[in-house]
Amino acid sequence: MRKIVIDPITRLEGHGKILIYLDEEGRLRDAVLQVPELRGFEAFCRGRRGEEMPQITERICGVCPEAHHLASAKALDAAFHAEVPKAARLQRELFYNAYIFSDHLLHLVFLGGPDLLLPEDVGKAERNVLGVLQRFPELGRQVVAGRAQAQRILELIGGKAIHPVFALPGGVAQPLSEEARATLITAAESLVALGKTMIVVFHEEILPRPEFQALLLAEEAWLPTHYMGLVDEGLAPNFYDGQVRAVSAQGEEIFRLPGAEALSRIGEHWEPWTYVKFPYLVDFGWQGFRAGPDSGIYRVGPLARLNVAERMATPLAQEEYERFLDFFGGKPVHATFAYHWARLIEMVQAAESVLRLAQEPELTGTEVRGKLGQPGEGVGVVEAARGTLFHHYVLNPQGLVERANLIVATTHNAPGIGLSVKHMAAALVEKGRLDEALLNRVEMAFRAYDPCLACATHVWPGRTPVAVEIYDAQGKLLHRLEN
Amino acid sequence: MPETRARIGVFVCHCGKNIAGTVDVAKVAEQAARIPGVVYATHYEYMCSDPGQALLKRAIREHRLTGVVVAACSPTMHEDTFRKAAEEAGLNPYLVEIANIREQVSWVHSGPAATEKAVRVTRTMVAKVQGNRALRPAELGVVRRALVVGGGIAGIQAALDIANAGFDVILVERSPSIGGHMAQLSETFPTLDCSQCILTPKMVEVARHPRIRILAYSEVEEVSGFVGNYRVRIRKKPTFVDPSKCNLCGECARVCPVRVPNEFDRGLSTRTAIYIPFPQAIPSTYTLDVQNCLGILPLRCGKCAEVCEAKAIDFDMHEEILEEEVGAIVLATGYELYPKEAMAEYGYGTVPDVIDGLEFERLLSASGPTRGEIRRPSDGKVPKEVVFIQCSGSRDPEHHKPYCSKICCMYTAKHALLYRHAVPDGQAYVFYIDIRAGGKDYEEFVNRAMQEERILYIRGKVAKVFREGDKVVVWGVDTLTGKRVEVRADLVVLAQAVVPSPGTAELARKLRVACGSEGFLREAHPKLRPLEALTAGVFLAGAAQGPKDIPESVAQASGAAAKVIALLSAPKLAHAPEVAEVNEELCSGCGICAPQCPYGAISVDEVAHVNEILCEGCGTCVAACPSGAMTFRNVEDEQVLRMVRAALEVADVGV
Amino acid sequence: MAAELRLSRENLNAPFVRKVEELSGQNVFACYQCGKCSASCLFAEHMDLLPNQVVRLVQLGDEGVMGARAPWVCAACLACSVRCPRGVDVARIMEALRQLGLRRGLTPVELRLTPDLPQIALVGAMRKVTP
Amino acid sequence: MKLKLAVYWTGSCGGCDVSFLELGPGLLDVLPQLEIVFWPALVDAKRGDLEKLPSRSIDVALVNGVIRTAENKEMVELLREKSKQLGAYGACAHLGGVPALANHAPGFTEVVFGPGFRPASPWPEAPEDAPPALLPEALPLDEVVPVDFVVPGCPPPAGLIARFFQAALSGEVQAGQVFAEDKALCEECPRTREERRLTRIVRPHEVVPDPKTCLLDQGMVCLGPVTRGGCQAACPQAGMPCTGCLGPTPKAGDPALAMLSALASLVRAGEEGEDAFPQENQILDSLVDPIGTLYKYAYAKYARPLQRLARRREEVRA
Amino acid sequence: MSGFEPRVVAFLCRWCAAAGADLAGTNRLQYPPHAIPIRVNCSGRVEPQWVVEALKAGADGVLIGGCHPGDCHYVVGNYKTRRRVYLLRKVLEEMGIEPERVRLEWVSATEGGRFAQVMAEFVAELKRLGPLHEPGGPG
Amino acid sequence: MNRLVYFPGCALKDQAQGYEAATLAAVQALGYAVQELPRWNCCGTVYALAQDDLMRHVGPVRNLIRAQEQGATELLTLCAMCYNTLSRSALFVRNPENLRRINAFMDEEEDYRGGVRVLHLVQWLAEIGPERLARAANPGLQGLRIGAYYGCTLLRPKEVAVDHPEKPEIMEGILAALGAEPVLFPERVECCGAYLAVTRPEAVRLRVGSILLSAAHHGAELVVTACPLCHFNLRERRPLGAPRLPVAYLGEVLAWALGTQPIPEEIARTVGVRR
Repeated sequence: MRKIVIDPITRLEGHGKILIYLDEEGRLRDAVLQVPELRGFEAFCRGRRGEEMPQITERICGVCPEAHHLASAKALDAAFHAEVPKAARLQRELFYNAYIFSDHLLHLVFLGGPDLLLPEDVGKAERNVLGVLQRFPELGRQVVAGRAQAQRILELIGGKAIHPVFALPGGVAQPLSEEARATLITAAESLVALGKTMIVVFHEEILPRPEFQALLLAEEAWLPTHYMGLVDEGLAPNFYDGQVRAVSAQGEEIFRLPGAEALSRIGEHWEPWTYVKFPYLVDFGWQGFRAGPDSGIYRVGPLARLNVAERMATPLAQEEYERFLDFFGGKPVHATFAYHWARLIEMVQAAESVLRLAQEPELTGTEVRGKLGQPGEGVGVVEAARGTLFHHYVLNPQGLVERANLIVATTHNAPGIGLSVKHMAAALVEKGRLDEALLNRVEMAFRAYDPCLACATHVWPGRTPVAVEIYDAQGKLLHRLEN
Repeated sequence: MPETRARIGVFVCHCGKNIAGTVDVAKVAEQAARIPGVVYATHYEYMCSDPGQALLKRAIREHRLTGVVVAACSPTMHEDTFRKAAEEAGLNPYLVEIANIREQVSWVHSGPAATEKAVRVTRTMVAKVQGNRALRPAELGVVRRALVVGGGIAGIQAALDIANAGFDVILVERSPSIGGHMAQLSETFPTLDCSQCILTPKMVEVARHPRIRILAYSEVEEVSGFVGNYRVRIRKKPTFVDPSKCNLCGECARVCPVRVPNEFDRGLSTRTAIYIPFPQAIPSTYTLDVQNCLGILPLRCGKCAEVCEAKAIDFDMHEEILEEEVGAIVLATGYELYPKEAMAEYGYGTVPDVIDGLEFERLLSASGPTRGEIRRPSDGKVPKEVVFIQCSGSRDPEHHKPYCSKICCMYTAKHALLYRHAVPDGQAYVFYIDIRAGGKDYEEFVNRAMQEERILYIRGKVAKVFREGDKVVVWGVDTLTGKRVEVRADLVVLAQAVVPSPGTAELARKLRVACGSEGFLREAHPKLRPLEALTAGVFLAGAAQGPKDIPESVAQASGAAAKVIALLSAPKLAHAPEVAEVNEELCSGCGICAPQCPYGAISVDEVAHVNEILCEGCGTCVAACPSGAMTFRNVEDEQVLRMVRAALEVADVGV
Repeated sequence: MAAELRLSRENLNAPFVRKVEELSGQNVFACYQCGKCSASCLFAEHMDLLPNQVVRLVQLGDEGVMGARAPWVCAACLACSVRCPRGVDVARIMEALRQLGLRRGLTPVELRLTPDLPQIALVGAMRKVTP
Repeated sequence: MKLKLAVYWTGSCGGCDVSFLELGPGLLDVLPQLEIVFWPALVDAKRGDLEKLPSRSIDVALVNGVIRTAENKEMVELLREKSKQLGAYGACAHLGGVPALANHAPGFTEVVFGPGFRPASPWPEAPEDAPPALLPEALPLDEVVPVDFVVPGCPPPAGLIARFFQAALSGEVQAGQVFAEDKALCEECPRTREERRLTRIVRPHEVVPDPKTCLLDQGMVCLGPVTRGGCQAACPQAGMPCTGCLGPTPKAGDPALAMLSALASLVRAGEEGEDAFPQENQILDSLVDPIGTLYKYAYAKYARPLQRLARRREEVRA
Repeated sequence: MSGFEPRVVAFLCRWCAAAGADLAGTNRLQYPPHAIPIRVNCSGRVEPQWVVEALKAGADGVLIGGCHPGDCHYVVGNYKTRRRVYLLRKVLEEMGIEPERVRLEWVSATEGGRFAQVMAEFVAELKRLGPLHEPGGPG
Repeated sequence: MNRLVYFPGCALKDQAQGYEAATLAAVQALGYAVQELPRWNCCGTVYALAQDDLMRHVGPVRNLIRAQEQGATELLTLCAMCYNTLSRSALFVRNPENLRRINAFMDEEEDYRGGVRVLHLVQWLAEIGPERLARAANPGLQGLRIGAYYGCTLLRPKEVAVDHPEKPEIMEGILAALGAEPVLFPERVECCGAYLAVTRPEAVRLRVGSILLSAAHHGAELVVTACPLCHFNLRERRPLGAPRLPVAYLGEVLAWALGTQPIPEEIARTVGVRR
């Protein structure tokens, strides 16, 4: 047997590694994505105070703590039978859109940016944030400034930008002042401006590039799965709230349900060789690692959201969405690299939403806590930047956590990422070509998901360094490639 | 690090056979000698003897010891002895510690275990001494003047006693005259002396005393400083009458057009806006009550000034703030009666012929509104059936005050008896739960009221009092017969609970003196320090501390005065240096420490400060301090942790 | 002398006392026998024992109080309970005695039914004095 | 001479790495002065490159994350060997952090996966491909290798990161230095403190706090008094109690026990005395989950020794 | 657990418990020698950290002796101690350490007999609980 | 229009129908829509005082659940006894342990979550405020001297009292706002004998006589009550020779004052003679 290990560097920090097994004839036997780390939040959340969950679970992921913070708060709203007052809801939603903006921006420029903005032949020493900043100094300046504005919004409402503290069952910690609103509006305006800039950059610098178009249409990066995401009443994507809609690989609605009920439609499969679990739609059951209309495997995240939605919620985003659909000729779009474009569209919607919410008169309302009932069970769901995020708690009468289950965005995508990797690997093996460019494609394939193997992996910021080692059956190193 | 340079000496005492009979003292010394930092260890038959002390001194000098542990008897026995000896040899006494291997080892254990424990105990104390610092006691001078707050009988007595011992006294009284409630009373139990007759001479004595300065119509505004050195700000309200000119002719009052309820008569009569509270008032002068006067601003009336021949009335008089320094303070702010308006079931104070005990005193008093005739407020009739209700508002944790007001049993008996004297054909009823007559001649007095005056005592509480025509109906019960009773009375007298006088809580706060939950000033210790407040240099007298009758108030006042005299007589105040201390580099001023201190020794601004003189060294604040900024001299955390480790060390203890 | 009431540790700690305390949720020893409950009770004249005496007998552990009429006369008007200076809910003690009686099969009260009695009176009475 | 810097993450959430971005434009000033020899998030140096470096050739290494797996341990040992100075960056490396609460949840793989989960290789032929073994306990960095300095916080606030770079770039990082204030958070907190007493302990969701008054005075368990300043009291300013991410002040010792003592000292149910005991107990009992509340970040560093004793007790009993 | 001799640290308030211990000595009342006394001015000075440090450093149990309620030389120090110990024991229990290993006792200066008895009871209780540490360690 | 969910209870569907009709009309005239609680059951009439008598709480709590189902946070009662039993049970289940135990007794009902406030007509009237009542009072009560008789269940125990148990003034405030001259009389808070009407009618007669005497003595022309049992006793169990004072429900005088109902002939006669 031969084995290819794609291990982000030293296999300890990658928190996600890819193992490819070949038979003696060099045919692909299997390829898996392994998450070699476990922190076990579900276990030690037990016995903790319910209201602490937004602050504890956000430590699952420092890249998207905002998502955990609010998924958790929403689960608590439900567990305490609380109605969130308008002012608190607006605070949360505004905060949340600012987060989506900031996170997507981060990926587009700092993470995916080097792949998208730099020529393919650029040296690996330059293929990073610094490279992008050097080539596009003005864009870099705008992005740094824009992100600072978004962080300012997060800090103003959340208390802290990374690991915010403001959400509580039934509402938020305290009311916002009118002075705060003024700051928010100014910041929001600059987010919208940056969104527009990014659209221009995308259409002028990225999309016209043939190699990018080839990627978008590459067969091995075309994965027909089901999709899941939150939509509002008008079937536009909503990051903070709404119903969970699942759409099949053929584009038909599988279900549209409130979070708690949707959760019951998701099963979890585990394998002993990884610390991440594999969710699937129970309507189809776990059919193993394969895509297609009969499989239970589905994907979440920007592309999935655009596939489950029928329109965007804001005008600029809608314009770009239409261009996107034109390009692919309709839905569902299965191109894994379309995640990048989808991310751009969402980022614009988020910016526009922040501005709209900042102008809502009730944002500064002083009633920020709903009445709490007896604690019980609750499910909270939001769309994290990387996809649907479920928090599910059972609280005891004292309001302590009895049970917690979390399905994080990248977990939903774990089977999909595994498959993308497998397809890429198959292509790699078939072509028998083990050069650096091809290797980078493997990497780009899973980077498109912006995988924050949240509870486990960390691939931010920038590229995930990959080494490929090919051994023979005796374990002798045959070939080693690094990007 | 002190311990690296430490040169500790260990002295193990045999105490004859007391220790050596059980503990292998040689072994203890031998083990001690092995402890790093111990440069000298020995054992001796009687360390406390002269030769023993000489041995200690010699060793300190010869071995240049920086710390000493004497393993001997309880520190309560000879800690002082050895510390003094060390001091004579030039070693700071606070570098000497005792390891108690007698009371807590040799006398209570036996066999090798005793020696092992002795070794551990000694080792533990060596660990402590290694962390000790040289300390010096703090010293401070004393301002030889006292402040007495409250001019009732307790305050008067305390002021006189202190002044007679040769110290200056400032006596502050809130109302225009001293005398307090005692001046309002008719006769006093159990002797039936005329209250004013025994009080007036004392008031005059105060007025004439060269060492007493009376500040009437004044209140304590602010107190700062600490024992021996208090600074007091006193607000003196203007009386608009110059006492040195006023000759008490009374013309001013005669022309004054204003009539307001007379406080001294508890509203049963009226007074003018310029008035003298009662004829014997001290200071002996009229006071113009600016709240009710028509004429001060704008000048509309001014009739009194016109008729005053002595030109004593001065409308330009202003409030004064006096600043005084005193060494000690006596609080004698007295009591008030619980308002009858709080007694829902007894008519909420709305029935005019339901009155309280002090009102009845005024009715009984020869100088009162009725000249001593008993006439009820509503219509001036002489009441023929009078009901006295004891425990009105007292002993009622559910609705009113949980405690016994202590004086009501006696004054009710007195009231009933005096009523019978005044209205021989009247009937008095007393509703009671228990009779508490524990005082000299008290029981006899109550018996006299029952037996000779045929006052009917009914054991049972009254449920409800209400007005029915010109009668006051009382629903009660006689629990002894098991029958409900109804009395249609002419007058009802409520023995209202005794409560602290208004303003007591505020004054207590200014002085950082604790109040109990019922608002009475709290003594430092209920049994052993009943005369002192927890704040050093503040003493308590009279009913401000709890319900008290006259003899008890006077006794406590004299006791407090004696404490003050002792304090003011000391040449210097010395204070043990083993107290709490703030590391200002670490203190964030969170203020958690301050309320821990029962002595008010901690103040907090940017950081906390410990007043070394006030701190008694309990260390509660240190344990409460979350950041570790508060420390305790010679009981630092690091020291204790080293002691703990020394106590538990597994290493062979050699037995 | 043959005493009417023999006091002993056993009596004072009798299950009866504990049962009354449990059922009523009251500590009968909080009562200091001031009689305010009795003074408040407008039905005391129809009772054989005053309310405070009922409490006293419970304090003494005298199970004979079970034979008393007083608890059955009590109208549960709660005047005693709101006025008690010690916060003892005397009405609950009365209820406890009624309950104990009813559970032992005592029904010492005769219902005097007349046609004009409204439902509210009937249900109220039956809930208090019938099992 | 540029500063040779290494940054490495172990069991962490990634927030620490993101936190460098909070420097904003300041980051662009700092970056040119650095020679990043190893920083998986930023540059492509690999373990192999690191192994090839001479001993003590890295000027400063920063580690964030809790030490959770055997791999984590190997890796920080390697870094220690290659670095002149090694610092714990963030609460996880400093104190164990939130993920170290797992020490208080024995058998947690069962909770996550259900019974019967044992890590294994996807192909029996390659047993080495099993996920790395978990250490029996999640550990703070200084339990594994000597630590020279600490940049605390969850994640470290921008001001403290800036302060660290200032010191590092001028070569002035002191041994044992903690890049935060020695004084507690209360120093920076704008809330006002009245007479301190706790007549009740409330949880943040139970009350809407008064915007001006100290949260502790309002009954919330705010760890401000025991926690280092340096964040400008961000959480209390946002109406939420401090949960202690910057770690204890220099002399506080075990911050949970220090705060426990302070809280218990402040509890009052009316007059001090025996009568108040039941009510006091009730107030104290309303401090639910004291472990999670007081040891949120510091469990691994302070509570673990006792926990270990307890676990051994359980084994003995079993 | 035969042969197990528990190690104990006793923090004794100087005015009550330590004086009570002295009285036990004066009256020659024998009690088990396992506890090493550490005298403090007030039980209110005892910090929960000391107790935990003692347990970590090898103690099988810790005793805190203070004045009876109402008798504290410093008026209220013992009440603070009581509350601290109450909470501390809760925390210990949550960690799986028997809270009985930390005992708070009120012993007055006149209660020599009571002091001896408390010591005997506590040592017996600790013997029943068994050692907190493995033989030999830590120390 | 503001909605009120209202619990009638047995008496209002029986001997106190007049009270219900008058009150509902008047409340509507004040601008509130009244909705009768669907599927209500008996309140229990008298509150169970025994600690172990959990079953007696099930009925009242079930009514609270019905209110909860309606999304109501307040439940209005007219009968003082219903008010007493319901609000005391509501208080009882404020203790989470009690709540858990009572919820365990329910079968098809959803769990009670707490949070329904039981309030009595007098509280409601006091809360909408005297100004509003005074504005709506046409023709008003024209100085009628009314003694408000509270009885027990509105005032005791103090945890559910609508006002101070010894010196209530809430009804007087309402009556004054409606244009009456309230008369305070000592026995207005003392028990009428309640259900002793069934077991000891003679005790009730003595009490009723005493109460009416007390009211008359202090100058009342009319006694007003909010309790159907008091109303029954005061009217139907008078001893011979008792003052001939008319007795009416609070809701009735409210209706007279607002003009939604005329003063009944007999009462008009009695009080009108002297006017």
